[in-house]
Amino acid sequence: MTYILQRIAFSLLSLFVLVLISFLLSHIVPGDPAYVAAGPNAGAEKIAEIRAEMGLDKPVATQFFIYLGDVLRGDFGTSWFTHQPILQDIAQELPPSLELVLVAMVINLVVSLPVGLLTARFNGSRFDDLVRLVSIAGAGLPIFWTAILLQQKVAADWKLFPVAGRLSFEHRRFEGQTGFTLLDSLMQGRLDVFFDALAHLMLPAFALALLFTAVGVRITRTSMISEFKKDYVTLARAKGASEGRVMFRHVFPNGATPALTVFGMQFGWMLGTTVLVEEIFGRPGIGRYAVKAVTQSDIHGVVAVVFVVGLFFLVANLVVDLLLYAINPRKHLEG
Amino acid sequence: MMTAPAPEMTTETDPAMTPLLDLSDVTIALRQNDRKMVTGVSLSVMPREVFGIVGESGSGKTLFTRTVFGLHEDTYLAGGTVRFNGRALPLNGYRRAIKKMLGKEIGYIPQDPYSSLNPSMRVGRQLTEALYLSKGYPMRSQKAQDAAVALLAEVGIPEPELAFRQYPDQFSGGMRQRIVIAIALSQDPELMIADEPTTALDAFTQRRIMDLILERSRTRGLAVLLISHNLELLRQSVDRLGVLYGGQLLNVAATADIGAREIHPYTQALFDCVPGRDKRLADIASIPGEPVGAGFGTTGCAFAGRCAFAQDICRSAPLVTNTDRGTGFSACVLGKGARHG
Amino acid sequence: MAEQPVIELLELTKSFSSGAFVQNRSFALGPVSITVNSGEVVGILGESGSGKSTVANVIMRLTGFDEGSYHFRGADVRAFTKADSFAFKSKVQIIFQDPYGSLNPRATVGASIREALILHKRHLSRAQMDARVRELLAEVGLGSEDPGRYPHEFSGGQRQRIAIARALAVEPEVLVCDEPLSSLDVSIQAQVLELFKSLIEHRNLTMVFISHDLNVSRLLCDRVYVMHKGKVVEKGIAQEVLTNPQHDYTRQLLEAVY
Amino acid sequence: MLTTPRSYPKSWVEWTAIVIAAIIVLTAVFGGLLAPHDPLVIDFRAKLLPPSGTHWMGTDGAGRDVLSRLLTGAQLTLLSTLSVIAVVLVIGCTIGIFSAFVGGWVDNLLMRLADIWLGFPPLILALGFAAAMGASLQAAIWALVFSWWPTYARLSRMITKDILSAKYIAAADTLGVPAWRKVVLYVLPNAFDVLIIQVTLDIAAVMLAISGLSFIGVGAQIPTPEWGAMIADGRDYVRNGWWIVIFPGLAIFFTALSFNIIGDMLRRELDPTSQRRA
Repeated sequence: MTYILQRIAFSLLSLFVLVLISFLLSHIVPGDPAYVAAGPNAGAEKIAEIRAEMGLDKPVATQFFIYLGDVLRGDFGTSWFTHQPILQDIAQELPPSLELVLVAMVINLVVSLPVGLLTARFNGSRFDDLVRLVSIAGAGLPIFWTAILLQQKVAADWKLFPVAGRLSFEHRRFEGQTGFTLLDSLMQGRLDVFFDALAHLMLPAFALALLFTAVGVRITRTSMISEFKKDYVTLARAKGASEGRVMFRHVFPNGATPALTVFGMQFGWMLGTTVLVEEIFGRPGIGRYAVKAVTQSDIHGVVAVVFVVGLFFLVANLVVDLLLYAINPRKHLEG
Repeated sequence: MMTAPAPEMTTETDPAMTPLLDLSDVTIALRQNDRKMVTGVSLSVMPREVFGIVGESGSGKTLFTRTVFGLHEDTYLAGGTVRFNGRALPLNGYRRAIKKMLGKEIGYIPQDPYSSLNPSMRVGRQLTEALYLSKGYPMRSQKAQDAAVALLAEVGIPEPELAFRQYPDQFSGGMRQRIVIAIALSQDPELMIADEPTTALDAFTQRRIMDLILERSRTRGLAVLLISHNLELLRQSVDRLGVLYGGQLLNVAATADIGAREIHPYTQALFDCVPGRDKRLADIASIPGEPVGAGFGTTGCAFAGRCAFAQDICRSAPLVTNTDRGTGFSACVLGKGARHG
Repeated sequence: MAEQPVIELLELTKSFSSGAFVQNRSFALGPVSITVNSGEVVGILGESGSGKSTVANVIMRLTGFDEGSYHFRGADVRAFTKADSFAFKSKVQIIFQDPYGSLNPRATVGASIREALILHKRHLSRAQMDARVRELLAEVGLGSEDPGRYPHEFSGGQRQRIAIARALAVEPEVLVCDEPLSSLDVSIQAQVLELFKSLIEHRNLTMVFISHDLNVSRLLCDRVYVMHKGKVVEKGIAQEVLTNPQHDYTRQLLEAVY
Repeated sequence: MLTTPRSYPKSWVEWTAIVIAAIIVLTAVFGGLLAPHDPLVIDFRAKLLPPSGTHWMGTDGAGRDVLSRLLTGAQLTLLSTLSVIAVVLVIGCTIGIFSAFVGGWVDNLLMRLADIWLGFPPLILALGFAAAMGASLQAAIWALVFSWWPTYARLSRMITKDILSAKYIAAADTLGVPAWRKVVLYVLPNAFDVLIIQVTLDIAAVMLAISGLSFIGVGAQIPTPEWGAMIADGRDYVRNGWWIVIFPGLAIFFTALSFNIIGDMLRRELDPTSQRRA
């Protein structure tokens, strides 16, 4: 119980730091924050209005508390290029991004966990060397470059997947309640839309997953190797357990736990990395929104994305940690 | 403390009996570069015998044990014969053959009770798994559960029903080692290997766990192979003692002979180092120099460089071969400590 | 005895804040009273968790204590000035259990020993220091080539000798040995035991010997304190306490050990 | 427990990586001098030329020689990467070592802060920072410093704590070794191996981040021959000028790959405690 409370307290503290960082980014910028916040084409009136709104004439501490209040109410200001409340923009852009990240995460887990386990078991073998080289190579690929190449080769030339967008032209009017196309299409029984959406997701998800999978394999491998060295594996073998039983019943549950913490963190990092992928594949999402906001010099839009990604990061970690605690409460008491 | 009515200690087993475990001229090498780590070891463990193996760190005792019982991945049996109950195991595919016997004829107790139980698996399940693997009891069956609880009671775990449902980290080191012993016993082995079973424990627990191992094996009629670096512990616990040095088996001595008659110079020197109960400071005689590690490919006797009796012949002549079955032997070329001569 | 004890712990206690911040796995201590007279070898015996290592740390002033007092040669250590504290460090030295962790792996053996001289024997010239380093290494049985080598080039027993040489470099009055033999093999243990024997004979050392090994303590110590759960349960002449113990705990321990 | 440097035979992969890394470093030093053409001169008559004898890697949409831009860009890319790492190394280690030495609530607070900071995706944090500073390569560099310092603070604090809990530090304490001497003679030499491994691996990571930031437009601006910016620039021509995108991408990839392999190799050779602390 104390662990849960401590963990939640830590998340709240993190949230506070997150607000602080957002505040620093939007208020302590070089030059006149109001001028930056107003966007390039704003007149003097508009700037004055924003200055008052941001409370820039007041002391920094007061400004911070005004900002804190705004953020807690979900008020990130209005985007000067979409002319909508930024919160509303984000709410629209978030589901496609989350969808992308979830698919990428599935790819990551499906590859990392078994490959990590197997390379740990055959540590030092040819197979292990090969996987290590491939994962190092994967970690060296610039995501945006891979994305462009995949788009040009696999989609445009080989026509295996759609080149861009979220849905094909004929499904452009498809709408659902949740905004998650995969989910909505299933709920409405529209399998054609589901597979269309999935096809559009494959390449961007793959491009996004590559780097994270390369890291995921290595993390899993390291974690599993340290488990294989423990005496309980020797005891299990001495009991006459087959290698399969040793691997899946004994090593895997223990080795997956620390790896899962890393995967929890990767969730947030992936969401942040959508900025490199979504725009290339012409997918809506907070990544593309952030890039657009940057090019349009909409600082509040950018900061809002930073905040939301950070928030998801915190929540994902909290969920993973609490989940691990629920599975095995005792493990946390020692560390 | 557990003190069962002990049957009479047998220091000398009947040489006509078939040894339970019989190694002759066993050589162990590293998979990576074929370097020979342990050379020409011959020894036999008789049924119901408690056999000890002693060696300083680097002597190769852990490597030797783990390889012979198929628990070491980086080494292999490069030569010699291993017989279990008179049946020879093939040298090719040795590891596969011996692994089939693990959990059936052979039980194993690892060194560190803090890591030898799976932390995320309930104690009961680790026992029923062992029962399933050796006897085919379905893991969730009442039969397996009852047997597991009975075993926990047998090794002296208070409230065995409760322990059955708990996780390993809810137990102290001594209790965990009892659970490990219960797991090994559950499979009704004929030979139990205990690899430094009490090194991680304090003096009281050490004594209790050793008593438990000896008492249970005596009652159940098991042979025990006890690996340790603690000479006094071995002297008080085992019938015969094999002494490893630099990857060579230099001596097999009946513990009753220690201090009573001449034994191999290295074994004698080791016992002279131990600050035993009735010794004075002046009685302690150290061995000069540093121990030779296993795998350095020494010709002749590995101990020659530190031995007080060493002559030129010791550095070149091959060691005396062990041909005994259940008695003793000294590998000394000079005949020191040889039983007949 | 009229002579003033070198170390005198009186009704000393130390408690540890629970949980997360305990670093050395130490345990609550005391109240304990321990005296060490000049030229004596005093053993402090006990199982792990008995508090014997905490006593070592208190004596070394590596940790503080709560109640009671600690006098070194009659002076209250709590009243030490900075200069007193620094001088104290040249009078009391320690040898740890683990010979692998007690030497800086990135410094040559010579540099490790010279460190003591640089801090406490400032009047020596560099050449004199080098000569002293070689003398010290020779005293513990190491060669003249060895100052330039790194710790990993030595075996466990040799490292323990190096640690002893470093401790002796400041010419301490008291040498505290915290389980100096426990992680060594028997044959090496006997070698280091002989080294201790000769140090006790040739130098007028006062020694505090902390150990769980009753047999070694009986051989080496003049007097012993037996500790259990942070308290001293029995004390007396080593030979008597460890052959004919009066306290139940000591008796049981003596029966249990091999 | 102890660092015993051992020399392992290097595989051909590792030798290749070392050679490539050496070539890249040399290119970064002499890149501009080696360039056959001016990397910035626009020549619309020579635009989108495929690789040939005169333009080994072709020309881009404004007729600039891709090879020359790549060679000149090497310096820019590597220099900005190294400046990020140098600054983070100094700032991070100062905070980390300080934190470990002081201990107590200061240590707790600093490390909690680093933990939280470390968690945030560096790319998005840098994006926010760069957007606030105004897009430029310099802004991207500072942005990465801003988001990368906790890695080193955390790492150096962890190593320092490890070292401080070692018995040789206790032995130093019983001799009265002053704190500055402990840092210089005990902590830094023993931390060196782990830090150099991290630095090598981070060269790849930081370089990827810088080029990523440049790609989305908050780093180096387009005519600048920074590798990420070059890819961004080439995107519009990717259907009829693949070489503009391919070559800078390969340059990034091989640099990152070779430094990662070297880092991996160093880890194997220098860090015997890969599994430090359970």
